[in-house]
Amino acid sequence: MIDVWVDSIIGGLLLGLVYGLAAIGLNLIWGVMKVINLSHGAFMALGMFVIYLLFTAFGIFPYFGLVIVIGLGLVLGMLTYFVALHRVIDAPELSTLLATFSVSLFIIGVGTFVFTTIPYAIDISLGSISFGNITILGTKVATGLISIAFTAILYVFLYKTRLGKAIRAVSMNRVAAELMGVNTTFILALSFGIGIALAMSAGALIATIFPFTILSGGVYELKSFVICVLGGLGSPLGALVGGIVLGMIENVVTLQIPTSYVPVIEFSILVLILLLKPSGLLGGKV
Amino acid sequence: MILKVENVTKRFGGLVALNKVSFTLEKGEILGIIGPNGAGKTTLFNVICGVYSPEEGRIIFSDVDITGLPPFKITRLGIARTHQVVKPLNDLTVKENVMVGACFGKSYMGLEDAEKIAEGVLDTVGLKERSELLAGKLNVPEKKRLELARALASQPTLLLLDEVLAGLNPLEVSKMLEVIRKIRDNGVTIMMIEHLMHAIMNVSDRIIVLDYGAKIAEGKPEEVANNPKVIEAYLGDPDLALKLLKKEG
Amino acid sequence: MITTGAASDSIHNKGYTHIFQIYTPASRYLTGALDMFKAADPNAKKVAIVYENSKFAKDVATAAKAYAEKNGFEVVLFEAYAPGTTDFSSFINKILAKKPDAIIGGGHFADGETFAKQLYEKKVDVKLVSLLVAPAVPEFAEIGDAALYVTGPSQWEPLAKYTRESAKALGIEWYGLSVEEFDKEYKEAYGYDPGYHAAGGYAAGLVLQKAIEDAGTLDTEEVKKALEKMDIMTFYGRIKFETGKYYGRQIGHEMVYLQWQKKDGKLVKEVVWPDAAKSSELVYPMTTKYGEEAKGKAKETAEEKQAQEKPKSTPGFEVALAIAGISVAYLLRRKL
Amino acid sequence: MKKPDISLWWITIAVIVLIVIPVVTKSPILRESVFLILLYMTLALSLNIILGYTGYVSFGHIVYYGIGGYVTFSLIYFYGINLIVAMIIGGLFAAAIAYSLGQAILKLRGAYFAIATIGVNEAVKALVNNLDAIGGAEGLYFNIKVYNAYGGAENAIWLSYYLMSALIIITLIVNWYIKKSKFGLGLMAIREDEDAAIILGVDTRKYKSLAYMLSALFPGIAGGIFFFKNGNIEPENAFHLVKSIEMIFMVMLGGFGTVTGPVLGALVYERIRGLLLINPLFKNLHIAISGVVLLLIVLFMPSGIIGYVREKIAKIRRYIE
Repeated sequence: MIDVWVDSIIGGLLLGLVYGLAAIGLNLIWGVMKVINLSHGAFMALGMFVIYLLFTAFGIFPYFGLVIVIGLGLVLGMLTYFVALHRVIDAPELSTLLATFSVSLFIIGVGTFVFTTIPYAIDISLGSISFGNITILGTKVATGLISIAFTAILYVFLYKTRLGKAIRAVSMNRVAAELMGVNTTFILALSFGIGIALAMSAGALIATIFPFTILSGGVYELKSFVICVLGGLGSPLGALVGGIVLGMIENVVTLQIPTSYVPVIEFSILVLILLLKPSGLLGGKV
Repeated sequence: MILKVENVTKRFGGLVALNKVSFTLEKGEILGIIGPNGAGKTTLFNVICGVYSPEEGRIIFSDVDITGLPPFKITRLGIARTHQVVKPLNDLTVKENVMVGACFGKSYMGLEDAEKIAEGVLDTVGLKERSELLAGKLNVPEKKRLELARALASQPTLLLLDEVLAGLNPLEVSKMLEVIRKIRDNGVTIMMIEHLMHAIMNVSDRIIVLDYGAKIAEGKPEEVANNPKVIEAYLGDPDLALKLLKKEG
Repeated sequence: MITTGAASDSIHNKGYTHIFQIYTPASRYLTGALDMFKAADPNAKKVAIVYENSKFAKDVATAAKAYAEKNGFEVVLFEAYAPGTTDFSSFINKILAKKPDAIIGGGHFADGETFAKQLYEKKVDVKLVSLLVAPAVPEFAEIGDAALYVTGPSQWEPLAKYTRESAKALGIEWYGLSVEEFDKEYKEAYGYDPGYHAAGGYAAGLVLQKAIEDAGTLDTEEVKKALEKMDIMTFYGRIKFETGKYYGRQIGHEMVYLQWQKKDGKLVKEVVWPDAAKSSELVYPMTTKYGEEAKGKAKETAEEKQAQEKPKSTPGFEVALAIAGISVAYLLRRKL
Repeated sequence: MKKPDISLWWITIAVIVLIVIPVVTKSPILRESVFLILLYMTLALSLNIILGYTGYVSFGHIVYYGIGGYVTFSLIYFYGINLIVAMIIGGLFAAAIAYSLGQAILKLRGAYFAIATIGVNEAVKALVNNLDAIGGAEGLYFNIKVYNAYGGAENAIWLSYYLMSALIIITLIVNWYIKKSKFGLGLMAIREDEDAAIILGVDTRKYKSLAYMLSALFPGIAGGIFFFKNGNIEPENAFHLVKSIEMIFMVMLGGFGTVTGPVLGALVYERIRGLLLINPLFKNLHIAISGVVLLLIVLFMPSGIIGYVREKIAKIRRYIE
C-alpha cells in the first residue's frame, strides 16, 4: 500500500512545518539574544487559549484572529523582556534561563488556575481532500502555508530591512552594534517581542489542528529545542528544515518502529548533534 | 638551550598566522618579541602554551616535544604566561587567584604552601594590601600585575609576558622593568611581547621581529632597531623614515 | 480503608490486607467494550489495541489483550504511543494497514481527544472505537462530529439505570438512595451534574456505612469481615470485593459504556452497555455516520481490491526525499 | 587536608538537631516531612558541586536520582540484595554513567550544556519507559513481604530515614571539603574562566568529569533510598524534570557556591511549598507564586540568601561557608 507511505510523508511534511513554526520564535531569541527562552512553551499555550477565546467568545475565525495574536504577542514579549530579562541580560546563562523559566511558571500557574488542565478544542474545518488512504486536511495545509509564509516574511525582514540588519548586528556582537549607534535595548526587546509573537501564533495555529491543554506548550518546547539544535541557530530556514526533519522522523520512521520509541530517537539526536555539530545543519557559527 | 621552535606554522582557514617561525632561547635570557599589530605575536604565545596546535613544525621545551600537548600539561612542565587581554578570576579573591597559579603550575603544591607563596609573590608585585579583595574589583593596571603574580606563583622556568607594560604610566613602567629584571636574576627565562620600544630595547638581551607571521629579523636590540626591514614593517617605506628623521634634524 | 479514584490492580497484590477498592480496576476497564463488541457483531474478530505508554493505560491495555485473546478475538495490533503525542496520522495509517474491525485503547484527555478527532478526519473505516477517559469528559463534545458514536468506559453515569428492580433480578440486596435522588441532591448542592468521581466518593461512604451496620460495631476486624461478605447493588452499581490473591479488589462493579449520540441535533452522552444500565441502543457499526454523509457503498468495494499484502518498499524513497528537501533549502539560503 | 573549623561544625550540628527531632518525638508526620527536607538538601548539595562550584548548569540533573533509584530498586526486586549494598551500587552506577557521559557533554558550555542535560534526562526517561524488563511505563512495585527482611514496613521506613540522614551529613561534609580543597579551588577557577584555568594548569576535563561524577553519586544513593521507602518506581516520577528545576531553585535561593546555601535553600523551599499548598487563598496559584519568587531572586539576589549575607558582612565569612 504505497499510499500509506505517501500519506505519512505528506503528513510528516505538514507536521514538520508546524514544528518549524513552533521553533522559529525560539530560534530567533536564542540566535539574537543568546538566551534560551524556557517560557516558549507557556507562551505557545497562551496563544492557543487566546485564539480559542477569540473564536468561542467573539466568533473570530482563527486565521483572522492570528493578527490579534501577533499584536498581543509583540506587546507581551516586549513587556516580559523589560520585566524579566533586561536586568539580567548580561548575567551568566543561569540567570536568564531561570528568569525565563519563572515567566513560564507564572503563565502556567495562572493558566491552570483559570483554565484547569482539561483539554479544549477548536472545531473548525477547511474540509479535506482524500483519495485512497491519503487524506490531507485543509487546516493542516493552511497551517503549513502560513508557517512557510511566516518564515519568508521573517527572512525578508531580517535580511532585507534596516531593522532586520540591526537585529542581526546585535546578534553578532552587541557591544559593537551599540558603538555603531544601534539602540540595543530596543532591538533586544523587539527581538524578544517578535520571538514571543511567533511562539503565540504557532500555538494559535496548532490549536486549529490539535486539541490542547494549558500544558501542551511543554511538548512543543522540548521539540523546538531539538529543532533549533538540529536546524542550526539564528537561521529561520534552519528552524523550518529542522522541523521538517523531525516531522519526517515522527511520521515516516514510525511506520517501521513502535511509535513509543520516538522520544528516545528525538532526544538522542539532540545530544548527538550538540556533540558533533553544535552549529546544526544550516546554522551560523556557534 | 631551554626552548627550540622549529618551522612552526599556524593557519586559521586561509589566513597564515605563523609562517615557518624558528628560533631558540637560552636559559636566563630575556627575549623581546616585537612587530606590528596582527603580526602573530600572541598567536606564537598561544601555540607555545598549547592553546592552538600548529599545522607544521615542532616545539621542544627542555628536551621535551610539547607540540600539541594540552595547555595544562605544558604549564606543569614549567611554562607560565600572562594574557594581553586580562583574564582575572573575578569572584575569587586576589590571593585565591594567585593560589590557583601556585597550586596547578609547575610548583603544583598544596593549599597551605600555595597560600604562603601567594603572599610572597603579591608583595613583589605590590598587591599585598589588596589580597582579600575580589579580583573583579581591581583596576586594569592592578589586573595586569595580578596576571604577573599568578604566573610567578607557579615558579616557572619560562615566563611569557604579553604586553604586561601596556597602559602603565612611566613610573609604573620602570618599576615593572625592575621586577622583570629581578625575576630574570632568580633564574627565570623570559619572553616578552611589547610595543613600548624604549622599554623592550633596554631590558631584552635579544629581539625577534615578526611581520605577517614570519620572522623578519633577529639579533641584539641595536642591530634590530636599525634593520631597514624592521623599520619598513613598522613605518611602511624605509626611505620615508629616514626623510622624517632627517627633516627633524 | 476504602479507596475511590484508585483503579490500578497492583495495589491489591502488594500484600495489604485492609484496602477495599470501589472503582472497577484497570484490568476490567475495556473488557466490557469487548463484550459489547461481541454482542453487537458476533463474527467480527479483528481488534487493534493502542494505548498511551503510561502506567494506567498500559495496565488497561495488557489486561484487555489477554481478555481479547481468551475470548477468540484476533489482536491485529498491540502498540503504545509516546505520551504527549500530538499527531496520530502515521499511527492511524499503521492501524489501517492491519484492517481492524474495532480500535480500543487511548490514554488521558488530550491524546484521547486528538486521536478521536484524527480518526474522524481520516474517515477511518472501523466499526467500533472505544477510548479511555476522554469520551467520559463533557468537553469531548467540543470536537464536534468527530465525537459522534465514539464509545468509552466510565465508572458511573447519571443516566445509568441501576434500580431496585435490576437488583431484584440479580437476586442481590439494594442499598442506599436511587440514581435520580443522588443526581437531584448533588445538583441542588453544587449546581451541576455529578461526574463519576463524585459518585465514587459517595459510594465509598455508603459502603462503609453498610459494612458498619452489618458488623454492628466500629471494630476494624469486624467491619473487614462484613466487607468481605458484602454483595449489594447501589445507585453506583454492584459492590463485591475479592478475597483471594488480589485481596480487596472490586469484582462486583461493572464499567458502564457510554456512546456520544445525536439527540435532536445536539451531541449527548448515552449509556449503551451493560444491558442492565442501558439508556439507549448502541449505534453499530460506527461508520454509519459516514454513511449519513452519503459516502456510497462503492468506497467499500474499492477497499477490498487493494487488500493485498503491503509491498515491501525500501525506505530509500523517504531518505531521498528528506535529503532533497534539505538541499533545496540549502540552495535557497545560498541563493538568497 | 584542611581540618574542619567552626563553619562546618555549626551547620552539621544544626542538621543533626533537625534529624533528631522526629527520632525523639517518634512522630511519623515529622519524620516524613524531615525525610523530604533531608532528601531535598542532599539533592541541592549535590547539584551545588557541578552548578555552584564548577559553574555548569545541569538542568536535567534528576536523571542520576532516577538511575540510582532504578538500579537499587531492580537489585532488590530481582535479586533480593540488601538495601544498603544495593543503594551504594545504585549510586556508583549513576556516578559511572555521569563520568562517561561527562566526557562527552562537558565539552559543551553554558546554555548548550543545559539543553544537553535536558536531552539526556528525556532520552533516558523515554528509554526506561520502553524497557519492559524493568517494568516499562508501568514501573515496578514491591510486595510488602520485601520489608520483612528489614523487620517489617515500620522499621524499613525508619532505616530509610537513618540512611538518608547519614547521606545528607556525608554530602554536607564532602561539599565543605571540596570548597576548602585544592580540587575545589580548581573547580572555582573553571567556573570563573575556564580558558584561563586551563592555561594556569588546571586539568579542566578531568576536574569537570570528577565534579559531575560526585554530583551524580549522592543523588543516585538518595534515589535508591527514596524509591525503596516509596515501594514503587515509575519513569514519570523517577525522571521528573520539574524536580530537577526545583533543585536549581533551592541552590539559587540559598546561594550557589556556598555550603550553607543549598541546605538553607532546601529547608526554605520545602517550607514555602508546604505553606502555599495548604493555604486556601494561594492553593491553586502556588505555581504562579513560586514563579514570581524565583524571578525576584534571580533579579535582585542572584547570589542567594547566604551569598548576599557573605557579601554584605565580610567578617561573617569565616563562620558561614
